[in-house]
Amino acid sequence: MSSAAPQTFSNSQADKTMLAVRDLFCERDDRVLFKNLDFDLPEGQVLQVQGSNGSGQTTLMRILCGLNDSYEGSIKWYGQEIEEQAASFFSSLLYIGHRVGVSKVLSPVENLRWSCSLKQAVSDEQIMAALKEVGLRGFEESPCYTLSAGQQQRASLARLIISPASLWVLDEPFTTLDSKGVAMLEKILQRQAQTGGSVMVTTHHSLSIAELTLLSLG
Amino acid sequence: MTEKQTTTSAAFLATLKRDLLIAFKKKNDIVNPFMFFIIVVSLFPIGISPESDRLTEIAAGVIWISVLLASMLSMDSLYRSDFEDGSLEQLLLSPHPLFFLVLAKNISHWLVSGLPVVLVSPLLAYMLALPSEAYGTLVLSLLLGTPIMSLIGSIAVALTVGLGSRGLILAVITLPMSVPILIFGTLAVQSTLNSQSPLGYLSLMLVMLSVSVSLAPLASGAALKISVN
Amino acid sequence: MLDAIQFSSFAEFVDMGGYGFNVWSVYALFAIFVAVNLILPLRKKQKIIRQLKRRLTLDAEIQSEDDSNSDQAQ
Amino acid sequence: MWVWFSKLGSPKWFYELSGKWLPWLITAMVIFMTIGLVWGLLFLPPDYQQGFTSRILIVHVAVAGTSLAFFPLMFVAGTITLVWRMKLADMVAKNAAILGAWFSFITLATGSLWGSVMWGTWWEWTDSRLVSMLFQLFLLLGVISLRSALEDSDTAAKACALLSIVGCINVVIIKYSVEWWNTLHQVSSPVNMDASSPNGPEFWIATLIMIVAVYLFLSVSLILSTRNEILERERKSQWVQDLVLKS
Repeated sequence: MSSAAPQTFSNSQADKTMLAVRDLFCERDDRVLFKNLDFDLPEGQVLQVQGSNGSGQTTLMRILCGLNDSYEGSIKWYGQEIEEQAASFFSSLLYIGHRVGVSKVLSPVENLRWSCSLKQAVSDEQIMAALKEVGLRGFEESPCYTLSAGQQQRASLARLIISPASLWVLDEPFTTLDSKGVAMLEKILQRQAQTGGSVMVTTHHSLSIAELTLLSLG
Repeated sequence: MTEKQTTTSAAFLATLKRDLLIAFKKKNDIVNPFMFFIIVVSLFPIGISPESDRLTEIAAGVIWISVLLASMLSMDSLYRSDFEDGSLEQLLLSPHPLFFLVLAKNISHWLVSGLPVVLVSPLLAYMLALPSEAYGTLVLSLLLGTPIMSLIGSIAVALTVGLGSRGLILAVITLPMSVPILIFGTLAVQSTLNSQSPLGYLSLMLVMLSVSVSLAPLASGAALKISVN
Repeated sequence: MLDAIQFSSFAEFVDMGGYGFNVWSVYALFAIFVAVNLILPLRKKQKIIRQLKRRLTLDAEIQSEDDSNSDQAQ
Repeated sequence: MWVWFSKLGSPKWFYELSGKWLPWLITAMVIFMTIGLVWGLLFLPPDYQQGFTSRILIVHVAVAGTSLAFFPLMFVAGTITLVWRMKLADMVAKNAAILGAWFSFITLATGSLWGSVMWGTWWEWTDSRLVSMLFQLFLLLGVISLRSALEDSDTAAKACALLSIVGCINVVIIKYSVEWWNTLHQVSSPVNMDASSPNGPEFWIATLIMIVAVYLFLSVSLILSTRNEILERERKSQWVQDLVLKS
């Protein structure tokens, strides 16, 4: 069954629906965050989630990743419930949240060695190349507490370059980046969409990506 | 690009290595519980009596209770920084069974906080005038008992990882749960002192250890999912 | 039936064969325990209902004021 | 079966049904409690060994026996919360923890009042039942304080459910290990440790009546506080608002 989720993907499958969300309802502390939420995420698309503060963007992202299970409704991964194919779903998923998942005492290389190897085998050359691409050359071995917030964010984003995951869920990845970093990330997102992967991203930036669609909350 | 998924054992080893690396970089987390243990033990003779006869009687209990407190205090660092910097979310979203990843974290934590305490215990036993024939049993019982405490403590820490201040609530939850280990640990030492075989107690602790190794990481994993929710 | 009563005088009943303090403390404790755990929930229920009622009437007032305001606006 | 199960999980359904049961349960509780207490205080002959202190035991044994029900109850409620996400189970579990702490405390207090006569001391570490009850109280206090520390009610529900399950397993292990520990330390144990042996059948019938009475009291109190919890948590729903406006 799990073979339904391809590990490699091509443009010929670009019309296939990756995630199908139907009738999603979430309530937090007696407040309805969203209800009757429907959307599809096909392969090869960047879906930007927008909404005012407190409209539940982070909650939505966490629900999609399976970090939050207090919702009602259905979320299907290639037409099947996520629980039925958890291993395939989680190996195709890459999530970067508000807390970027970078340990401050470790260096970027050490961080990536661990967080990448939770999903796939990775070599030090790959890590070095990725860090160079996100502009952390020369900082590979310095502990992360010596880096700025933006640099830590970049270290975390280096995972996008290494990762073969077909679905990226990124919660506010642009916040601490400078304008160069924003352009870099846009390019990375575009490349993901063009190779048939897809991205869900929350941000208030207006992104210049061709494959972009918008989803508004609240 | 090689897009091969890692095996669970590789993820297990990577987690173990990473946690050990963090522990060696943040030396405080290793040294403080250890120092705490030594200081608490050395307070007892001052508070109770310097006479070696009376110390012999309480030595096993004092060491066991101090180990318990030290291990409880050290637990706090198990998931805290991972929770704060978001690494915990990455751990939970791994395609590998959470059981093994949590177990790896528990093992590395025990290696840096439990094992040193066990190794130094004969020295403290000597200072508390415990007869030397009981050293072996003491070390063995601690060797079996401290991992159980780490595993049980891990559940409680996982449940409270989202709380701001949790030092005391952790104690309230974990200390009552460690009663059985305390009982068997001290009984094992006591029976050696009465020149009986401690094997019965030690094998019981071994049973408890294997049960906790197979169940506690499951509970810890579930607790982490609840806390991160 | 009354013959089966174990005490011939009230004083004897209070004394409980010399264990009066312990026996009566236990019964007093038990009575307090039962009473507290029945009365507290009942009082709490009244409080909840009172608060909810006030909340609802307040909401209704606000609602009607809003309605009349919008009527005037039209 | 599943319809019945999900219906049972509905707070509204439980509120209505328990409203119908309550008068009967309260009546039964009053009857049993009156019989038990009057019999215990007036008619029970003094025990040949314990004298009138056996009157303490009627209450103590009933409360102690009932308080053993709390962790199994919370185990079941916790499993239901975690597996089926039933809100009602958590409402019961929340109040069961508090009531359970009360029961454990009263067990300890009545036990030591009995012990002060029989053993000449208010606290006796060699009585394994008292010791394991003490640790049951600690574990229940742990569950209560965990719930009060967690702000998000959904997280609190699941966390307490998990802790109750772990705690229930632990209570069993504690109970047996304390008993074992005791048998090895009974060199200086006081005379007549066993509360049950020297009493006649009348004592047991009176105790049985009291146990039924205390169980009824447990259910009445638990239902009352669960109903309050339902009103509070469902205060936004239409049926609660209708109910409040009607009263």
